[in-house]
Amino acid sequence: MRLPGQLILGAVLSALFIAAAILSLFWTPYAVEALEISNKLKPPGGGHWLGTDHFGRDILSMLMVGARTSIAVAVVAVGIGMAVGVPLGLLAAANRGSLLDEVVMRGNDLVFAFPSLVIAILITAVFGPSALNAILAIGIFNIPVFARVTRGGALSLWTLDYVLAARVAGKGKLRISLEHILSNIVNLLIVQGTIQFSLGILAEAGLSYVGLGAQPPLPSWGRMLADSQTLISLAPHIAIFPGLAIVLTVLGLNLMGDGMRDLLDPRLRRIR
Amino acid sequence: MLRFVLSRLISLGLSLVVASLVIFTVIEVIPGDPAAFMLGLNAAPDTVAALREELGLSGSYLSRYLAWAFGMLTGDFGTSYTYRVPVADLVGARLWVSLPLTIYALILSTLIAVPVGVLAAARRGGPADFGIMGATQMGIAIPNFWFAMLLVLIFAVKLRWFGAGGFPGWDRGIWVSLKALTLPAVALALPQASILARVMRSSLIETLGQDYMRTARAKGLTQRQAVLGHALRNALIPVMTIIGLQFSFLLAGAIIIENVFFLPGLGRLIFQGITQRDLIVVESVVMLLVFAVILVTFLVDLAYAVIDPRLRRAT
Amino acid sequence: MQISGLSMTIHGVPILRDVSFAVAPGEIFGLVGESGSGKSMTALAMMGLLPRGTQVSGRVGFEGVDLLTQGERAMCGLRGREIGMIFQEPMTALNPVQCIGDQVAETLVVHGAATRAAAQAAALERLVRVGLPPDRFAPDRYPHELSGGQRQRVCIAMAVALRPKLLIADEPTTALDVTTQAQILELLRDLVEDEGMSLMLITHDLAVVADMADHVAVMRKGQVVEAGRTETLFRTARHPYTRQLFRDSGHAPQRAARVQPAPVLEVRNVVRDYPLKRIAFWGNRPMFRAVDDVSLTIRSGESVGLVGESGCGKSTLTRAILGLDPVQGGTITLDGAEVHAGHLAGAVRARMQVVFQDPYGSFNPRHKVGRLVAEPFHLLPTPPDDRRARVAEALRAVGMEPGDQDKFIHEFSGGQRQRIAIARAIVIRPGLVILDEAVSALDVTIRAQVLDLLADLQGRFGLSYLFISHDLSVVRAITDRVLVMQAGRIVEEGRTEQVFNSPAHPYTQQLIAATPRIPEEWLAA
Amino acid sequence: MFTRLKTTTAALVLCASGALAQDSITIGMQLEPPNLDPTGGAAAAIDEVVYANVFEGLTRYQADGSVVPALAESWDVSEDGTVYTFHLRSGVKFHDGTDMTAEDVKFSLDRARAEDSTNAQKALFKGIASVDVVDDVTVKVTLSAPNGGFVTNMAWGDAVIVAPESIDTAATAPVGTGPFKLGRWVQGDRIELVENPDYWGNKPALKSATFKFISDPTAAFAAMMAGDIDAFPGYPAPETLAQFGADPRFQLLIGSTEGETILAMNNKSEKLADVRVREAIAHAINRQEIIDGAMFGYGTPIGTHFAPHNPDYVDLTAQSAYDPEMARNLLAEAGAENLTLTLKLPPPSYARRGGEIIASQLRAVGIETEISNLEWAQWLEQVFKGKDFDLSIVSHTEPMDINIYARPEYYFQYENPDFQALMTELDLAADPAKRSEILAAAQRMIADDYVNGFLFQLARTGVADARIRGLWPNSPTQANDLTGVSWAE
Repeated sequence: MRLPGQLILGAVLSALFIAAAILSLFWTPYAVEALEISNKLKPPGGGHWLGTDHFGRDILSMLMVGARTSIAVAVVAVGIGMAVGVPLGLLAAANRGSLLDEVVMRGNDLVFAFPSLVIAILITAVFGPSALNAILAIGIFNIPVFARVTRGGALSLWTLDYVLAARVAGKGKLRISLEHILSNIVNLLIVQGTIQFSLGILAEAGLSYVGLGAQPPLPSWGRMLADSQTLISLAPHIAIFPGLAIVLTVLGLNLMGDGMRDLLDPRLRRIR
Repeated sequence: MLRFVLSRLISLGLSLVVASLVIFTVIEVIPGDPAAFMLGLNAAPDTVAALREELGLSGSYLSRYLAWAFGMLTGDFGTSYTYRVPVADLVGARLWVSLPLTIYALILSTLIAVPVGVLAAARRGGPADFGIMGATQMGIAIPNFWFAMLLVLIFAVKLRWFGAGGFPGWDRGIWVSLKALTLPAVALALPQASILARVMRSSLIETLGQDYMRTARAKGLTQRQAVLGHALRNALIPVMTIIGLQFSFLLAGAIIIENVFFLPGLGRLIFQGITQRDLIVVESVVMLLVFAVILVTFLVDLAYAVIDPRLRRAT
Repeated sequence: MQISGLSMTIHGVPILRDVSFAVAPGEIFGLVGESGSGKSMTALAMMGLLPRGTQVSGRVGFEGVDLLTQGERAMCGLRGREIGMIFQEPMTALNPVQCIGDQVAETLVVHGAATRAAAQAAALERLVRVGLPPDRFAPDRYPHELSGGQRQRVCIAMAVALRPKLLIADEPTTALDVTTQAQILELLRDLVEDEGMSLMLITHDLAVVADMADHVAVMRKGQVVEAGRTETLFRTARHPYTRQLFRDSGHAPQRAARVQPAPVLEVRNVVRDYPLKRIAFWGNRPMFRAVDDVSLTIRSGESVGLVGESGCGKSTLTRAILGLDPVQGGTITLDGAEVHAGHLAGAVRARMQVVFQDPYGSFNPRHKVGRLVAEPFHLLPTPPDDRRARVAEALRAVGMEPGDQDKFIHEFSGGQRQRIAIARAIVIRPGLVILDEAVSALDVTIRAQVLDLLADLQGRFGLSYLFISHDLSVVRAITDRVLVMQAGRIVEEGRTEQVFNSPAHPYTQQLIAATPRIPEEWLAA
Repeated sequence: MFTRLKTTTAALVLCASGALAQDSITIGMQLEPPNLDPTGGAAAAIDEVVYANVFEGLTRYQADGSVVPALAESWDVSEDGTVYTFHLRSGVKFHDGTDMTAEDVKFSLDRARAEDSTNAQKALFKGIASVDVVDDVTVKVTLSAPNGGFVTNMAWGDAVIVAPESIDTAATAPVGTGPFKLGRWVQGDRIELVENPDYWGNKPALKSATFKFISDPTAAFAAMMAGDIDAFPGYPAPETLAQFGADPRFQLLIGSTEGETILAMNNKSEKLADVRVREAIAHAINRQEIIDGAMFGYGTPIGTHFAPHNPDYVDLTAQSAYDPEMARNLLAEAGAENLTLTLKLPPPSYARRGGEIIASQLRAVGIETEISNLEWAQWLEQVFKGKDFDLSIVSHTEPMDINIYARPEYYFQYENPDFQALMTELDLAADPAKRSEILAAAQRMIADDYVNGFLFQLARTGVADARIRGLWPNSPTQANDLTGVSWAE
C-alpha cells in the first residue's frame, strides 16, 4: 500500500522540521547572533556540520532558528485565514443565495483577483517590512481559501437529512453550523490547513527573498537564500542547505496533507 | 447565452469599481512622498513642494480618485512620476514581455502537465504514477526563485547556452526573444506544471470512475478509447479552471522571476514603482492586473460553456 | 449464455460462490436479490468489466466460448456487439459533454460496423426505435436536456445499436418513476420480441420480475438460492429465503388504528412558490408554483398517505408543513397552532417529527447515537433531566438496545439506522410523524420489519402518520387514507382501499396501472 | 612615400575591422534612472548615464577628480571673487541642431536657481546673484559673496547646460551637447546611446553604448559571467569580485568613490545626546570587520566625514579606534547601560550587511539594537525627513559634502555654531591654503564631537571585460564617462 508510505514520509519530514524548531528554543550548536567574520564561508565539516555563512555564523543553528520563524509565520497566517475564513464560509453556506452569501463569494473572488505578491509588497510598503506584516499579507490571502473550502463543504452538508432533522428539532442556523457542519468539515480544514501551511512557508521564503519578510537578526530561510545567492558559485553550501530545508519541509507537509486527504476522503465518502 | 454574458459583465463591472477603490485607498495610505523620494537627500523643502504641485499630488482624496478612475476609462492612465512618460506607454511596453512570457510558461506547463497527468492517471498506483507524483510534489515544493537561480547557474553561467537574463526586444527577432524568455518560462512553468499535472490526474481518475465510462466500456470501447474519447474532455473542465488561475498568477506573480532574470516585465514595474513611490504606476498596473484576472475568469467561464454543454443554456 | 460455478473474490473477500444459471435465446431472465447479494457483480463478470483485484473462477459460456478466458481485445469485440448492457442511473450513465446521436453512433463506429456518416443514420434509426423520434429529440441534443426516462432510452439505443444477442439490464428502472418504469419495461419487452434477443433483467423488485421474466434466479449473499420458471418459482417457492422474500414484499402490517375525530394537522389552500434563477439581471425572477392550493387533514391516530411521482411537490409540501419553508398562501395548523416558517415556537414544533429516506444521510456521523436521538429535546423549554433514560426508552421502543446510545452511527446497518431515526422522531412524543419515503431505501425484508414497527408504535403512542412515498404498494399497506398529488395539486383523495380499487382520476388510474404487481394467485399458495 | 601610404592603408584597414568588431559597449547599472534630466532629478543613475556623454556643463570633472574647462573654454574671476566671466566654446551644437549660446547658459542657470526649480542641488546655485549675457559666447555670473568652489560647482551634473526648447521633454528626450545622444530607452531594461556626429570635441572611440539595468546582485553576477554585460562599474556584489579577479576574461576596476559610509546617529535622540554614548559607539565599532564582512575587504576606513583620496584629508581613525573595553567604560560613565537603539537600514548591501555586523558589535558592548530594513522611500520618510531613528547606515556620495554638518535640521541633527561658522568661512575663502586649513579643522571638529560613527570610504568596485580601456576607476562624481573608453586590440 502506497498511502501510508506517503503519509509516513510526510509526517517524518514534518516532525523533523518541528523538532528542529522546538530544539532551537533550548539549544543550538552556536549562537545565531554571534558573527565571526574571520570564520566565514567555511564548508561543512569540522565544528560546523553544515558550514558557516558569509558572516561566519553556523548554518545549522540558523536553519534551526529559521524553522521556528517559518512555523510561526505559517501557523499565524493559517490561523488568520481560518479564524476569519471559516466563519465567513459557514455563514455564507448557512444563508445560501442571500445577499451575505453573494457578498462573501464576490469578496472572495475579488481577493483572488488581486495578485498576492503585489499586495504583500503593498502591505509591507504601508507598514514596513517585518515578519508580522508578512504574516498579515499571507494570512489575508488565506481567508478566501478557507472561506471557499468551508462554504463548499458546508453547502453539501446542508443538503443532508441530518441537518434537516436538526432544523426540525428547532435548532437555528448558527447552532447547526457549529454543531453539525463544522464538526464534519474538520477533515477538509485540516487537509487544507496543511497545504496552506506549506504554502505559507513558501510564501514567507519568497517575501523574505525580496526582503519583505522577517528582519535580521532573526534568521529566516528565505533571507538566508537571498543573502547567499551571489555566493552560490563560491560557497554552494550556504545556498543549498536553506534551499533543501524549504524543499524538504514543504514536501513533507504536502505529502502529509495528501496522505491525510487520501486517508480521510474515502471514509467521508462512505459516510455520505 | 447572451443573458449569461450580460449579467456576468455587470458583476464584472461592479468588481472593478470595488477593486479600484481598494487599490486607490491602499496606495493612498502608503507612507513616503514621491516628490521627496525623487529629489533625494539634499533637496530643499520648497523644491519638494513645487514638485508635488507639478505631479498633481495635492487635492482631495475623492477628486483625485475620480480623476484617476475616469482617466482610466478613457484610456488615460496618467503620467509616471519618475519616468515622466504616460503610464499607458510604460505598461504597453512591459506587456510585450509579460504577456508572451506568461503564455510561453502556460503553454510549457500545459504541454508537460496534461500528458504526464494522463499517464499517471492511466497507470494509477503503478511505478510511473508513483514517480510522477513524487516529481510533482518536488516541483511544488521547490521555491521558483531558487529553481530559477539554479537554471541560470547551469545554463547561463556554466554552459552558456542562454543569456543570464534580460530581454532584447521583439524587434531584434522572434527567436532571440523567445530564447531570452526560455529560462524564465521554464522556471515559472515547473511549479505550475506540477500543480496542473496533479489536477489533471485526480480529475481524470474521478472521471474514470463515472458511470458513463462503464457505459462506454460496455459499448465495446477499449480502455484507451474510452479514456481519450470520453474521460479526457470531461476531465479537462477543472484543469481549465486551474489554467485560468495560473494565467493571472503568472501575469502578476512573476515579479521574483522577472527580478532574477532582470526582465522588464509588469511585475518588476510594480515592484520598482513601489520602491520609487511611483504610485500612479503602481495603482494603474495593479488595476490592470485585477482587470486581467477578472477578465480571464470570465473567459474561462465562457470556455466552460464550450466544453460543457450543460452550461450553454442561460444558466 | 451459460454460467456455471462462477465464484469471485475481491482482495480475498468472497463475493460470489458457485453461481450457475442459463439464459436461453429470446427469453427474459430475471435475476433477483437484495442489495449486496452479488447481482451486479455477476453481470459485470459476464461483461468482463470487473474492478481490479478481482479473482474469478468458473465458467461464463457464451455461444460455446468461455468469456472468462477471453483476452481484453476479444472482449472489446464482444461488448456492445454481442452483449449489450444498461445500468441503473441514466442520469450519470451518459457522457454529459457528448450529444446523444454521437454516443449511440459510437457503438457502431467502434465495432467498425459503419462509417461515421452511416453510423449517424443508423443511430437515428435506433433512437426512433426506442421512442426518441428526431423531430422531438434531435440527435444533437445533450443528455442534460433529457428526462431520466428519455436518457434510459438513449442508453438502451446504445446497447442495442448492433442488435446484440444478449442485453443485460442492471436495475434499469430503479431510479425512475413508476409510469416511466412501465414504459421502459414495455420497450425492453418489445425489443426482446422484435429483435429476438435475450434479456437478463437484474432487479430487486419482485413485482417487476413477475411481470417480465420467463425464468428467474434468486440470489442471496453471492449464491443462487433458487431458480426456475417464473410462475413455478413464485407459486412453489421451495427455499425459505425465497418464501420470506415473497412474503415480505407484499407485507401489510397488522394495524390497530384508533382514529380520533380531532384533527392533528390541517392544511388549508397552501401555495408554495419557488423563485427560479433570474433570466435577466434586471427583470423579476420567474416563479415556479411547486404546491398549488393544497388542503389536507390528518386526524389523531390516523395514517395518511401522500403519493405522487418525483417533482410533484411532495417534498416541498413536507418542508412547508415542518415549518422549514414559508408558504405564499393558505394556512397550516398543527394542534390548533398555526405553523409559520422561521419563528415557530418549540412547543408547536415538538408536536411533529420527521423520518427521512436516506438512512445514511440522516445522522451526523460525528455524534453518538445518544446525542443524535436526544436532539429533539432541544424543542422542550427545559431539557429533561432523565435524558439518557428517555433515549433508552425510545431505543427500546424501536427494538434497539439502550446500550446503543454510546455507539457511533456507522456501526449500524441501514435498517437499524432507520429504527434509530424513528426513535429520534418519537423521543419527545410528538402527535404527528412525517415519514418522507422512510422505507424506500430499504430491502424488502427490512422494510417489512420497519412497517411492522411503525404500525406497532402508532398503536402504542397514538401517533398520526403522514406517509409520503412514490411506492404505491407500501402506501396501500399502511395508510387509512391516501392523497394523490400531481404537479403540485391533490388530484384525488379518499380511503386507501377505495382509491386503489376504483381510482377516479385518470392520473391515479395511470399510476395504479403502471405499478407492477405479483399476481395474487401466485402468492396464494 | 609608397611605403608610408601602405602602412596608412594597413592602419586604416586595421582600424576599420577593429571598429566593426568593437565599437559598442554594454554597461551594467544597478539602478535605472527615473528620467534623463540631470537638472531636474536627484537620482545618481541619471548622471551615470548622461554625464559627459549626453550633457556637458561649463566645466567638468575628470577621472582623477580634477575640474577642467568644458563648454567654457576659459573664465576670468574678478578681484573680489564675486564675478565670473565664462568664455564659451563657439560652434557647439545641441543634439537638435541648434547652437549652444550664452543665452542657453543663462537659461540653464536661471532655471536651476529659480523659486520653483526642482533641481536637487539647488544649493550649488545659491550664491548666484545674477547671470548676464555679454555676447553670444560670453556669460557673466555675479555672486552675492565670493565662493571658492564655484567653478567646481559648475562641474556637477546638476549644472549642465540644457537647450531651452527641449525642456518640456527633457525627462525622456534629453537634448545636450555631448558626444552621444539618446538612441532609445526601453524603460525597465536599457538605454541606448548613439554617436553624435556633430560633436564639437574629439570623437570617442565608441559609436554606441547600452546601459542595462540589473538591480539584483545575483543577476548582475550571472549577466557578467554569461557575457551579457561588458562592464559593470558599480558592481553590486563585492563578494564575487575574487572570482572575477581570478578569471582572465575580466579585469577589476577598484577605486574610490565620494561615498563616506557612516553610522549615522541621531544627535538629538535622548539616548544619543550624550557625547560619551556616541563616543562609546564609535569605539565599539570594528571598521575592518565591517569592511571585510560587508564589503569583502573593499573600502578604506575613515575617521571623519571626508574622502581619504582628497589631499585635504586628515586621518583620524585612531581617535575612534576599536576598543570595546573603553566603549563599555564610557557607557558606564554615561549611565547608559542596557541601551536599546533602533537601527534603520536602507536597501544597499553595505547598509544591510553592515547593519547586522554593527548590531553584533554593539551587542558585545551591551547595546541592543532593533534592526528594521527600509526601502529608500521609507528611509527618506522615517529617517531623513522624520528623524525617527537612533542609528542608520548610509553612504553620502556627494563630493565635498562636509558642509551638511552645518545644517542643524539635517537628519542627524548636529548643531554646533562653531562648525557653522567654519563653513561660512570656507565659502568665503578663495585661497587654497586657507581652505585646506579650514577643512582640516572641520574634519577634526566632527570627529571630536563623535557626530556619527565614521565607517569607511565606499569603494568603487567594478568589473569589466579585460579588453576594455579607459573606464574611470574612481568616481569623483557619479558618471560613466565613455569619451575615453575603447576596446583593446
